[in-house]
Amino acid sequence: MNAIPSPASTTPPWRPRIVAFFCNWCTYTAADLAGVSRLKYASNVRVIRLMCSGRVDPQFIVEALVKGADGVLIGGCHPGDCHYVEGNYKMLRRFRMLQRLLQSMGIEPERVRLEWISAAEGEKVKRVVNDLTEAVRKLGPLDLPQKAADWDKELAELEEKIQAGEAAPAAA
Amino acid sequence: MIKLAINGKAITTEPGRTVLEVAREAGIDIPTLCSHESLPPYGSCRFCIVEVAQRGRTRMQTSCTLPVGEGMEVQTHSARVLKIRTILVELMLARCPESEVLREMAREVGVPHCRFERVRGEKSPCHHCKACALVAEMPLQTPDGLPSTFVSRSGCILCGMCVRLCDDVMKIGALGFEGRGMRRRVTTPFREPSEFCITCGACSSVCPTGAIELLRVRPQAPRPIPAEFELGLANRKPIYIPFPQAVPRVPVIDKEVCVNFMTGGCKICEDNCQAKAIDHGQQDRIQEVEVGTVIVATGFKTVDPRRMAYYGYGVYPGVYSALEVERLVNASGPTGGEVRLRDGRTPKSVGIIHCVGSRDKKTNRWCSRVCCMYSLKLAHLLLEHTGAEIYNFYIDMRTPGKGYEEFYDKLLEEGVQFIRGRVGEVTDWAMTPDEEGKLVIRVEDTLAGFVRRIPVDMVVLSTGLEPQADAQEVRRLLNMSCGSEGFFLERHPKLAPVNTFTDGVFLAGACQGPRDIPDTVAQAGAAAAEAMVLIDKGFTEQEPNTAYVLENECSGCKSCVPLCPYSAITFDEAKQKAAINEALCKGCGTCAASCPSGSIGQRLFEDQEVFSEIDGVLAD
Amino acid sequence: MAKPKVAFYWCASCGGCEETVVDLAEDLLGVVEQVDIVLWPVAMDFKYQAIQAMADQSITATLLNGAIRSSEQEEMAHLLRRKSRFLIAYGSCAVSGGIPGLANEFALEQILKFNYEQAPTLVNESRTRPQLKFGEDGREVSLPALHEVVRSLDQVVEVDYYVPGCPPTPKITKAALGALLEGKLPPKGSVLAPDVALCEECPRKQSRPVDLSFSQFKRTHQLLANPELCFLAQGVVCLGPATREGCGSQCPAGNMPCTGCFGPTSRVRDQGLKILSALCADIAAKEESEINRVLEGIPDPIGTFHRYGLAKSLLRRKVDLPAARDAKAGL
Amino acid sequence: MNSATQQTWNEGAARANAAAQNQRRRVLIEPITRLEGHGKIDIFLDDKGDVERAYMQVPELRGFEVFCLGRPAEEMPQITSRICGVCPTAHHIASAKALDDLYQVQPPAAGRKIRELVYNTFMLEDHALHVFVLGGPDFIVGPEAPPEQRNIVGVIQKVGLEAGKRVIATRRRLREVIAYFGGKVVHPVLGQPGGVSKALNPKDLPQLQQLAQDGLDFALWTLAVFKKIVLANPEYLKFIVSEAYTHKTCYMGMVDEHNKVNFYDGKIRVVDCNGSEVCKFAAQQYLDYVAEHVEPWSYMKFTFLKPRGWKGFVEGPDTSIYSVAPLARLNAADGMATPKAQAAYEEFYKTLGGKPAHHTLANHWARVIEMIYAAERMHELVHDPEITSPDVRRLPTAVPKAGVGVVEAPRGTLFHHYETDENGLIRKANLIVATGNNAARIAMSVERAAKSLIQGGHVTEGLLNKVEMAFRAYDPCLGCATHSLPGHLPLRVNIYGPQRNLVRQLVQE
Repeated sequence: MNAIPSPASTTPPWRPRIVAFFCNWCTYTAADLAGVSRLKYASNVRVIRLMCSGRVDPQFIVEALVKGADGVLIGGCHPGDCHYVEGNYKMLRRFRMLQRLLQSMGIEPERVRLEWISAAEGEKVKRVVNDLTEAVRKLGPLDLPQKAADWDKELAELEEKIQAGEAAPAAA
Repeated sequence: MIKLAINGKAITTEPGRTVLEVAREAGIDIPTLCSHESLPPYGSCRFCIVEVAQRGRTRMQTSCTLPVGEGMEVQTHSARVLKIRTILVELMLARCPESEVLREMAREVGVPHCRFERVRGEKSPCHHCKACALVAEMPLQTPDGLPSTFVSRSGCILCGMCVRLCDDVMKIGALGFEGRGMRRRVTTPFREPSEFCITCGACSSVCPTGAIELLRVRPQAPRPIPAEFELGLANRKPIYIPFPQAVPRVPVIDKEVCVNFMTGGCKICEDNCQAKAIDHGQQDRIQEVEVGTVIVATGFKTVDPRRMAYYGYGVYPGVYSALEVERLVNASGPTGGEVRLRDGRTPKSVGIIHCVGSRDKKTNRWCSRVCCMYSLKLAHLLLEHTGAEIYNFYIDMRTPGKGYEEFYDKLLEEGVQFIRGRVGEVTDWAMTPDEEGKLVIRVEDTLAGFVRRIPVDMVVLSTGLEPQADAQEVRRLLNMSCGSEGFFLERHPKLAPVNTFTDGVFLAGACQGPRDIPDTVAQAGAAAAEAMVLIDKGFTEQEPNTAYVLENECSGCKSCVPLCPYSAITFDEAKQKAAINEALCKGCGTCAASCPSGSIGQRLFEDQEVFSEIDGVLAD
Repeated sequence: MAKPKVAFYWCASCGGCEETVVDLAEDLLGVVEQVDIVLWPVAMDFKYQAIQAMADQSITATLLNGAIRSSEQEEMAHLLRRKSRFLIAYGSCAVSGGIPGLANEFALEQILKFNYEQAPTLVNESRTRPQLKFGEDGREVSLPALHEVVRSLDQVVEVDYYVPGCPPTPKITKAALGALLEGKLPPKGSVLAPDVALCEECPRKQSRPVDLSFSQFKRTHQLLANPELCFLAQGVVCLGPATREGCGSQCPAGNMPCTGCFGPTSRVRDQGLKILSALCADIAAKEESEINRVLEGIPDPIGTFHRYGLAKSLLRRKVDLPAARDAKAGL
Repeated sequence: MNSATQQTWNEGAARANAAAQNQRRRVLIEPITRLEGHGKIDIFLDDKGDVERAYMQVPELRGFEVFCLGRPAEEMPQITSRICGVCPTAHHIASAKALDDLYQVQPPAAGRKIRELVYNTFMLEDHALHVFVLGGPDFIVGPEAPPEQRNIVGVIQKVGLEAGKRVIATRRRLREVIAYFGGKVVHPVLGQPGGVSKALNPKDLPQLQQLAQDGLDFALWTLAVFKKIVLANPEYLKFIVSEAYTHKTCYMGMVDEHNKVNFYDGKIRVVDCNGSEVCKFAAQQYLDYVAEHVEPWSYMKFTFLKPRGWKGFVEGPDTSIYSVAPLARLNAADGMATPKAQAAYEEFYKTLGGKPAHHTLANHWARVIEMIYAAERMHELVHDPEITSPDVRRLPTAVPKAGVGVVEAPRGTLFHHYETDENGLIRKANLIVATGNNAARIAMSVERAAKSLIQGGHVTEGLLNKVEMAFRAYDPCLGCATHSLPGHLPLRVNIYGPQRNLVRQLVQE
């Protein structure tokens, strides 16, 4: 149902917005590497550095979506390589459950991705970011702020009435 | 103490020793064929017989079995002794007329020829002793098909040393005696090739007359042990010193091949070690050492040239890896610095192929940095040692070090040939007569602009550097990162080149990336200095981004406790709240993300801060 | 001087909150003596105009329970907001949408469709549906329209204080009223309940091992719960760690786990996501397949983690549902 | 509660209600306060000013059946109890029974008995509330009495302060029992497939036995009061049996194997207006007998007997409309399972001239009789040696598919019907709440009252109370969501003239 961009985003043409939470020790460094290696990847991603993927609170992911992100990427160290022993596993477990929850809340699981990217894999950062951007582009905008606004339209009517100061018993 | 005299020479010694030992110590030579330091005295050859006078009585006795006694007067070369030895020699010679050892002895004791030689000629007067008949039965040479240790009359003097060594010392027992009297012989059970024999060679090495042909005891060639350090260009013994400059310079025992570890026997080396330093009982031990800092200098390994089949390594004996050549030209190497090919020839022309397993998409993409220079060095040495025609096949010459370029010029002057181009293949397929019996290097000379075939006797592959095979385990062990090529990753290429992502762990040398000795030494110094700083300070700096518990808000649900990989979170029974030990906390923030009541914060990464970041990045 | 005026009001609620107010018993009387109840529809009738005629802010405090689901409720919320100095969201529904908020996982149309077309007991060939305006030879009767979205009170009007719980206990109700009357009020927007999770006061707290990790989650009907042992230690999902205390851990007393009706602490934005984070991170498994197997034990994440707070959760509502039904279409 | 506090309670109560009355006097209209549970009546007059049509509207709709989808079945007792905060126990237990059926597991004796104990406790407590605080005052104080006295205060004045104390204290103690087993009294948590979550600690038993005794005394006393005040008064009796409050419909109620009234378990029995059995079925068969009809002017659906089909709002021998709640239960049964209740039962019909009784207002009396039964049943249960057994639950093993649970809620038969997948996740849920069963008859009662009371366009204040009585006798809990606590069911009446213009709007007082 997201295929058509919501009316709000007619001009300028919609570009997917992706918030990325990267582990300081691997993916963040890899993103750096991608940079110094002059690897081009989609500019849609906005990176937030955390010390470990284990620090990624599901609240962060959902908040990002609610605040207008069309997709979220979490980058952690490969299994067994976590700088903090097992933070990445902890994230993995949360992530699996979160995906179930998001799905039942109508958010396509493709929008939120957890990837293992080591400090050396600047190439992979590029690939993953581009993939995700493409996937999100296909899904179309999520644009939850707009949705929330639409939901609350049903309140607007009364608001106006109250502004007009003629609030009267609705029924009869 | 016991006093005695040998040949009039007064000697004082402790009791329990044999006259033979004492005499030898005193520098008096008593001939013998059957004594061995690893074997108890046996007195089978009787050569060591001496004349002993004690308490007015004299008697003849074998000195190897005779314990010293108070007031003994020993004559080792008295007329009587010599007479008996002469007869002994004659008799043995009669049995083994061709034994070099015996003939030598015969000369010594002044026996021109053996009186019993005539036994085989029919002329001599017969004493009807029948001995001749029995002796005649014995074949002079070993008949084929029988085990060699069915020793011919000509070889074995029945001293039995081989049997005793194999049995008592080696604890194998592949040999034994057969028959009695004149028919007595050394052989394997049932005269069959022995299954127990491990071809250790002890028997043949100990045989005084060299009568034992090992291969006949068991028809299986003894397995040579290639010397690792010599890259198989030479062999070594089960007990050996790894390499000349080894520190500490002590021998090691190769458990895989040492007889003692197979049969529990031998230990001949222990017997020979004056210092009694050898202990076969030693066990491998894992020692745990607590340290504050670790310097990782696990080095590199060279590319296995077999990966590049087209260079024919392992196929053509004439193809060597640079390291092998390094040994060949080395004075302490297998050939003592003499450059000889595997077939013994001295090469008249040598081709050195650069960038083998470097700068190559098919193998490793990186430049190994050291190959150019060591190739030049080898070229120089080979020229020096052999005066051969030397060709270098290079892609680019990389001589950035101090004095390196000058060295390169020097070689050009010395007349070493440099051909720019990656070698296509090495083959022994000759197209012209002058290529016959040579290795042909096919290469496109990119300067001349055409493909050349260059016949050489010797090909040297300048193999590149790559990470150790177990680099990944080491990395995990020390919680480091690796670059894509597998070399350990420094924290920052410019600002923290010897640091890793783990505090207190530093890098030195080629484990971090290809580098030559000067660079490595310099880097090692840097790493050591970094380590010293830490050691001197005596403490590590705390990560600023540690987590903390809001004590009043914590409900003590214990959710966080099992999540901490460093056990930094404990449950304070008294307060019934969680508590974080900031010294142990490494600041991953997993607990903060998981505290169900939001009562754990992480400095620098507070929820609020992250939420604001989210707002920020989505602002536009 | 005149007694402070207090109003009780209810929107989309079950009446349990009102029961609780009544269960105050003596305490209620204490209140009655000190205040002047100007509005309590369950207890006494009143005039809409009477309220409307009052000067703004003239009601000291209004305790409003129930979620906001129709224009009338919305309107009353606005009116009372205007007339009250303190508007207090009373009970889970007003605080965070409560159980009715679970409807935010479904479209209103689906609810109507089921009720008037699909219910197994239904006999309705003509597919008749209630009409907002129904006329029968000139006689016209009307029904109020329903909102698509179930809302917590503060999603409609500004709320000064919150009293959580489904229902709130007489104890915290009394405390809240007390605070109001004595004017000992915490900062605006506070929840009038302890800001610590339930575990603190839970009698089973001691029995949870410190090294607990989950190899499976059991559903309540799959085990005979040990009445002494921490539910999490028994592998049963309990929202206690993520839920405010103040209820006196009644459910554990009834040998059932906490389901989170007191809502999150002030430091948590989304109670459900937080407990999810805590529980799942502590799963023992490392293999994906194994992890998934363990997660099977929680087949209904929303109903489990957001039972009382879906309307107020970060996502509020299933995002791919229609924003609003076309009013003209009626029902 | 000591007498001193009771003292303050009563004084306070008096003040509270006085305050309420002051409010009332100023009341003109009431806005729709509760979407769920608000009653609204639109009356249309013809040219003669007589009632042409009266619409009894319930502008409420619950989404429970839908938002239960996908939830684990074992959570249903707790989720569905949120349908009503006044009778959560009814929904809770009905749901638990549906789970027994779903998982094909029968509770062990103790589990079953604890459920029944809790349930009867609840019935007693809830009925008491209605008799003394909600519907009862109409009679105890009197239909003609001024409204401001028709409430608990009026009751106390009439029956005495002690009585008032007793009502409050007893109700309070009974609620504590529910809390003991259910953790919470509002939205309890004890119900589980195959039993209950918590056993009865033997050391608490004496307390319960005492309470059961007091409860029984209380119930009997209530009957005495009712007799003394209501039945002794021929005016009232005449009023009760008056035509305005009589409907000949079918009656539904749950009965045990001897066709005696049972709240917790048994078969559903329906009798027609002549008292002959129309059908008797197990919960699982309810789909064959119960159907719902939709009217475009109300959110509430009107249930009727499926075999007979919907015939409109008509009465008589072959009507498909049936009613539930106390009167219906008594009509549908052959008697009460306990002696004292049985005695009261017999007297009931003797006085009203035989079975079945069609007088809506007789519900109040029937309610008192049920209180006695509930109390007696409690008494039996707390003296049952099995009740303290720790074995209160049996773990389900069967693969769940579908389950139906039925109980007799205070306000009538309550159906919970779930279908799940093999993991026990709800695929379909259908709930028929007590008042839904009564909806049709309530609508009829209201119209009847309106028609018989409004003539020539002459509308009096008294009208409203009369209408309301027709209404309140059912103790309606519309959609079982709202239930007027010490007050009245909010009700507004709009009266439209022939020109369809709103000529009068009244609010019940």
